[in-house]
Amino acid sequence: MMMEAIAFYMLAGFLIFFSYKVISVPNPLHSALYLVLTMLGLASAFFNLGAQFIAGVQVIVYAGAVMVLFVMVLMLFDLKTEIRSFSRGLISGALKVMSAALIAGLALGGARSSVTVLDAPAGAAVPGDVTRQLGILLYTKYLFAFEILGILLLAVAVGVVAVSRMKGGTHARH
Amino acid sequence: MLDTEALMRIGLGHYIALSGIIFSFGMIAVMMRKNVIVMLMGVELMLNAVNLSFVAFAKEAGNLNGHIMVFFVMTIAAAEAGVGLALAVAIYKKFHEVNIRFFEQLKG
Amino acid sequence: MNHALLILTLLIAPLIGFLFNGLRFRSHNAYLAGAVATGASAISFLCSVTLWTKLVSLPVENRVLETKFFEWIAVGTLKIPFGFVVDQISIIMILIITGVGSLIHLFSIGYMSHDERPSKFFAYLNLFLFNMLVLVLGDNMLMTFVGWEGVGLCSYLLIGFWFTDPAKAAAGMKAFVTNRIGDAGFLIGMFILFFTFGTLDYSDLAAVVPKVAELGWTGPVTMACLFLFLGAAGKSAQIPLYVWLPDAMAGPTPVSALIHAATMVTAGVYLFVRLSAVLVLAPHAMEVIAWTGALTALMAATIGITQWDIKKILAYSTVSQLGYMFMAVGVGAFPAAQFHLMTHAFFKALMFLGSGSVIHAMHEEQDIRKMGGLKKYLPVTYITFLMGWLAIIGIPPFAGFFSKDEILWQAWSSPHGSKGLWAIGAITAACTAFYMTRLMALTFWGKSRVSPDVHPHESPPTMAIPLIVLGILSVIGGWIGIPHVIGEVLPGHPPNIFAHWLEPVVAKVEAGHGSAVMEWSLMGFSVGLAGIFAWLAYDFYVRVPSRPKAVAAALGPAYRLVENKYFVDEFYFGKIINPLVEASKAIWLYIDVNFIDKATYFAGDLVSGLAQLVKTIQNGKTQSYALYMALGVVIIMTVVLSS
Amino acid sequence: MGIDVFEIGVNFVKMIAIFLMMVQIVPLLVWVERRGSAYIQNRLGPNRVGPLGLMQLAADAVKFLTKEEFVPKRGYPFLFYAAPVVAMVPAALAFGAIPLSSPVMVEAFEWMGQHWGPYSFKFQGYEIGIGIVFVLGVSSLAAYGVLLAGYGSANKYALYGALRASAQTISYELAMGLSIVGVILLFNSFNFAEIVGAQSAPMNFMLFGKKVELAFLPNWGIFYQPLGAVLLFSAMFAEANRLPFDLPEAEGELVAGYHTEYSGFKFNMFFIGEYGHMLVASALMVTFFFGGYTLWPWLTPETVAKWFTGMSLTQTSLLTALVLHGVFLAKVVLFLWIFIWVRWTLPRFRYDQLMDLGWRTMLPWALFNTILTAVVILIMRHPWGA
Repeated sequence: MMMEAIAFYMLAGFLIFFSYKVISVPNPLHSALYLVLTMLGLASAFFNLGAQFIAGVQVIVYAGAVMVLFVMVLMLFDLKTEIRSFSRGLISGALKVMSAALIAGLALGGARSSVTVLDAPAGAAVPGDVTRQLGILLYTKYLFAFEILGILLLAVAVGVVAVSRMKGGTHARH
Repeated sequence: MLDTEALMRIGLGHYIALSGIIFSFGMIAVMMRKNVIVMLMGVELMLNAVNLSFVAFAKEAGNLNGHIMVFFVMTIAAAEAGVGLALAVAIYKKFHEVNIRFFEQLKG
Repeated sequence: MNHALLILTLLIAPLIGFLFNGLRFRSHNAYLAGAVATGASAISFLCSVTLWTKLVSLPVENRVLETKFFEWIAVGTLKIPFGFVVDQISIIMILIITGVGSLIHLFSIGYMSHDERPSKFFAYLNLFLFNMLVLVLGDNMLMTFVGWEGVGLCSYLLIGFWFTDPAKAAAGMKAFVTNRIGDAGFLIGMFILFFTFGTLDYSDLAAVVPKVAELGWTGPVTMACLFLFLGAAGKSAQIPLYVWLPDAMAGPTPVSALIHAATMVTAGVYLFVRLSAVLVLAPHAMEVIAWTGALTALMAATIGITQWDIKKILAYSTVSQLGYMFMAVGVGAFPAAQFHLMTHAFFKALMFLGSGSVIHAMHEEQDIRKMGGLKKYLPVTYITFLMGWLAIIGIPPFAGFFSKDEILWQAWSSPHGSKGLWAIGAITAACTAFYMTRLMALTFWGKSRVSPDVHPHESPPTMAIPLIVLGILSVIGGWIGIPHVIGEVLPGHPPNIFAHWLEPVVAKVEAGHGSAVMEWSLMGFSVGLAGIFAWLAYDFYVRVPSRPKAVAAALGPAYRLVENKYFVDEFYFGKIINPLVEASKAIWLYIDVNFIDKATYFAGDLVSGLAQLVKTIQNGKTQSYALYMALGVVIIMTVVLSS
Repeated sequence: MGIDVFEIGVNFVKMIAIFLMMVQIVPLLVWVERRGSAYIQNRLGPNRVGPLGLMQLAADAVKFLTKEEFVPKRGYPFLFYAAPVVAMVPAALAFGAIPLSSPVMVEAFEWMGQHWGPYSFKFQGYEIGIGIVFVLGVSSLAAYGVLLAGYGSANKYALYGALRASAQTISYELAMGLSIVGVILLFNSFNFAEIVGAQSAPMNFMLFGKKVELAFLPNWGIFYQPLGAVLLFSAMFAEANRLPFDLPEAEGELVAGYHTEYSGFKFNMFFIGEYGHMLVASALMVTFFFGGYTLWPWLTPETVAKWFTGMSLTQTSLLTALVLHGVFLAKVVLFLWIFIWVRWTLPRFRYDQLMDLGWRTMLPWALFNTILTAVVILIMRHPWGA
């Protein structure tokens, strides 16, 4: 119990620190690297919650592929530290921070007020081999959604190629 | 008066709270940063926060529907990142900067 | 082996062949690609034969093998299993598809051996085979539609296979776009059926639909059948959507044989045979189908008389024969339609392959005016083509005679038929005899008009073997469907095996009226008519080669009308597409610009006047919008959480 | 990590030992590489320092440690320092998850007045249920080491090298992941130990729902997945940035690629990372396709345990584990030698050829392999006869 709580609070502390850093550091590349750390922290949170496969996919997809793309693009851009990282406007800025804080507060309050949920211990475990069951569920009940997702990815791939080959691009043939 | 007992028993609520905090950070990035790529990172952060709550709910409910949702969200997030970066590259090629204000005029 | 495994192997073999050849699409090795593709389709054929033996061993009233691999779509009440069914109808189709398909694959090895992208070609052929099998084996309309779209795609890819030639690429495009119109009809028909009956499963439909009775024009069943017929007209090249098929001859000749003669274009006929239980409840739709089929048959046959391109003639002949099949469907003679589908697959595939052999021998020359007297150069092709010719013009005992005659008799005698339909059918038969004989005469008989620098040569064995096999089938293929009246007088009284085979699964139409004497005399009449016209064509083109020109001149405008294909393409462009464009422009100018735009400008001014008040919110900054979203979320969450 | 102090302690020591083992193999590999390349190129190689030149390793180590530490002035010092570590850690993490031998059983015993055990220690750094996903995940992080090095050095050659390297890594990761899917389907598991266990048996498979056994061949993955093995091995070359895929370094164009600015021990850590990747690649090849630490029918946990009958369970299982570990190392060394052999034999690809190979040749074939395997397994495992 105690160990679990300590582990959780350490993880939560790291996650909050890193995600704060993502939005606060001026150099976008540093943001991206902090985001990688956040992703890895989330993967370990998934692992704690018994979702090993999702944790692995999180590392492979987010940390290993998506964020590498971000970092690569940022390197290509050669952006020096920005003079102004944040958008203008004192009032709107305050409003933005306030609304974000309100959402976080409401989430916290919602979690806190539903006492039964908060008090429930670590939750009912999913019986058996999670990965295997995940596969079975994905290819039976959610088969059609899965196929549609495949078509979405295909469309996105074509769209991205089209956008990045527009005239003047690094791959333009002329 | 802190309820130490409730704080020490890690349950769904703790994860939801954590997810809410990360989500709000992502929101701030989207609303306040000027660099489009950092805004995209904010979007990723929000999606990840939601994923965390999905997994926590799945654990609570004792079934795997939440995991499936996370799986789908991840796929779509990867696609979204691809599209977003392609647009950012296109903008960069034109203006040599990726400030969000270049996205505000919807013409070539 | 278990039937589910057989069905799976049947489907998977061409798919694996497609993947294999598709992955090495840059390879130039026609023999490896062809061997793999032919092997894949041969495996499918073996599976079909095994399935057929299994089916035969089952009791007559329960001849059905079905398998559901998994639940594909489950949304609300729409449940679509990924299921396949082999019964009396689909077994015939898969035997034709894989059998004739294997022969055509074999033929293609020789035909495509000098091509630049043989691997791609065979990949497409195998993909087509897979989709066609899905089409005919699917146990619900959506599965059929999956295959339907798949074969459409393959047809497009193969027509435009030599896409570097803009005309050929355009032909592919035309086929694709024309088929889209038909597919919209198919979809609407499917929607109507699902909306009305809540199911797309063939067996459920057959069970549910007969509970309704409707006689009007606008009932759901009639409307569904008419829309489905639009789909079938697109795929099976009927009026008004037949225009793509003659242009589709731009593809390699084996493609024309497989897709545009033997298999894909018959999908529409198959669909209605499969849905016979639904169709018989919509007599109006049947009437439309019968007359459309008959008119298509006549029109295409007359156009065929005036064409000079060997493949175009065969294409119009295909359209015409498909018209026959739809006429049979329309008069409720479903077994006859299916029977003609089968014999047509044999002899038309044979003739296309034969023409491919001729074209191959003549170094890509397709104009029959530059041929003639080829029988001494191409003996095998000539003999087999002769079989096909005899079969298509309906000379007993060749295959075409039995099936065509069955259709004509049904058109005369069925309660849905009429004398008019029969008359059109008989005239079409005469035209068919004329133009096919003309083709034979100009290509193989008479004096040689081959230019001196072309040296025709007989094709290699990979091309000759399919010709021989199909030639034999064109002779004997009809003997399984010998009509009752002929069977009675023949020794051993051979029964009409084909009709008996299909009897349990197709809808029954009340027996026709008409005596055996009548049937004999009609049969004699049509054979005689065919004979006379065949002799006439022989007389025209071999004995007195100057006569055709004189006749054409004498006929004048009528001849030109037919020669220019009744100006249908011109009509479509001049009277439908261009007016549509013009009308759109007019609408754009008068309605859109002058009326709607002005109205919207006014409304816009009004709104923008009002918007001055709230303009500051809509400032075009993405991040402000994000802020509004966030505020909205805050409000909603507050409301939800505080309640 | 364990239930009591003893177990935790042993597991901890084990983890460190396996990490050290990985690190110690690297100098040996360097020596083999230099001697091997010399052998291939018909020269002698380092042979002066110590017997067979073996002391060269120690000399190298001293050299690395005493070289000048150089940090580019305009670079990012933190990233510059972090990069070598980030390059090395994924290889070490991945290596720790691969089972190196059969587990060691420890019987219950009494020590310092307390009862301990019984225990079962896995012969690997740590066991993770979905080991394959873990290994794929951490090895996908290797790209960051290169990227950080390139960015942190503030050097255009380094940056180009880093961009090329990361593009290459992402491209080949797809083919690598897909080529493993066949094995996962075949052995029906994400777990290394289960995969190795399935391979220490005579060849057996389902043929249309009936079990067939061929007693003259081991049940190795290579017999079912030759295409997958070739694809995985090729992709591993690219992942480890080895020739013929060493475009990120390409000394003719980019001086030394992403580690242009590195010297001394930091450079050495990149070296360890690269050789660590080779080691992981070889270990994965052995585990997936060549029976892991077993060699049916002679050397399996059961047969080797029979050699030591009469000893206690602890001793038997420890000795068995050591013997089988030898088998594993022997196989791994074979693959390491192939890595070296290829490097000194094949010319390198041009960059566009490399991308073409990854996306347009290996990826489609890996997809084909996956689909084919899935279909065949579906057909073969289905109980058709029933």
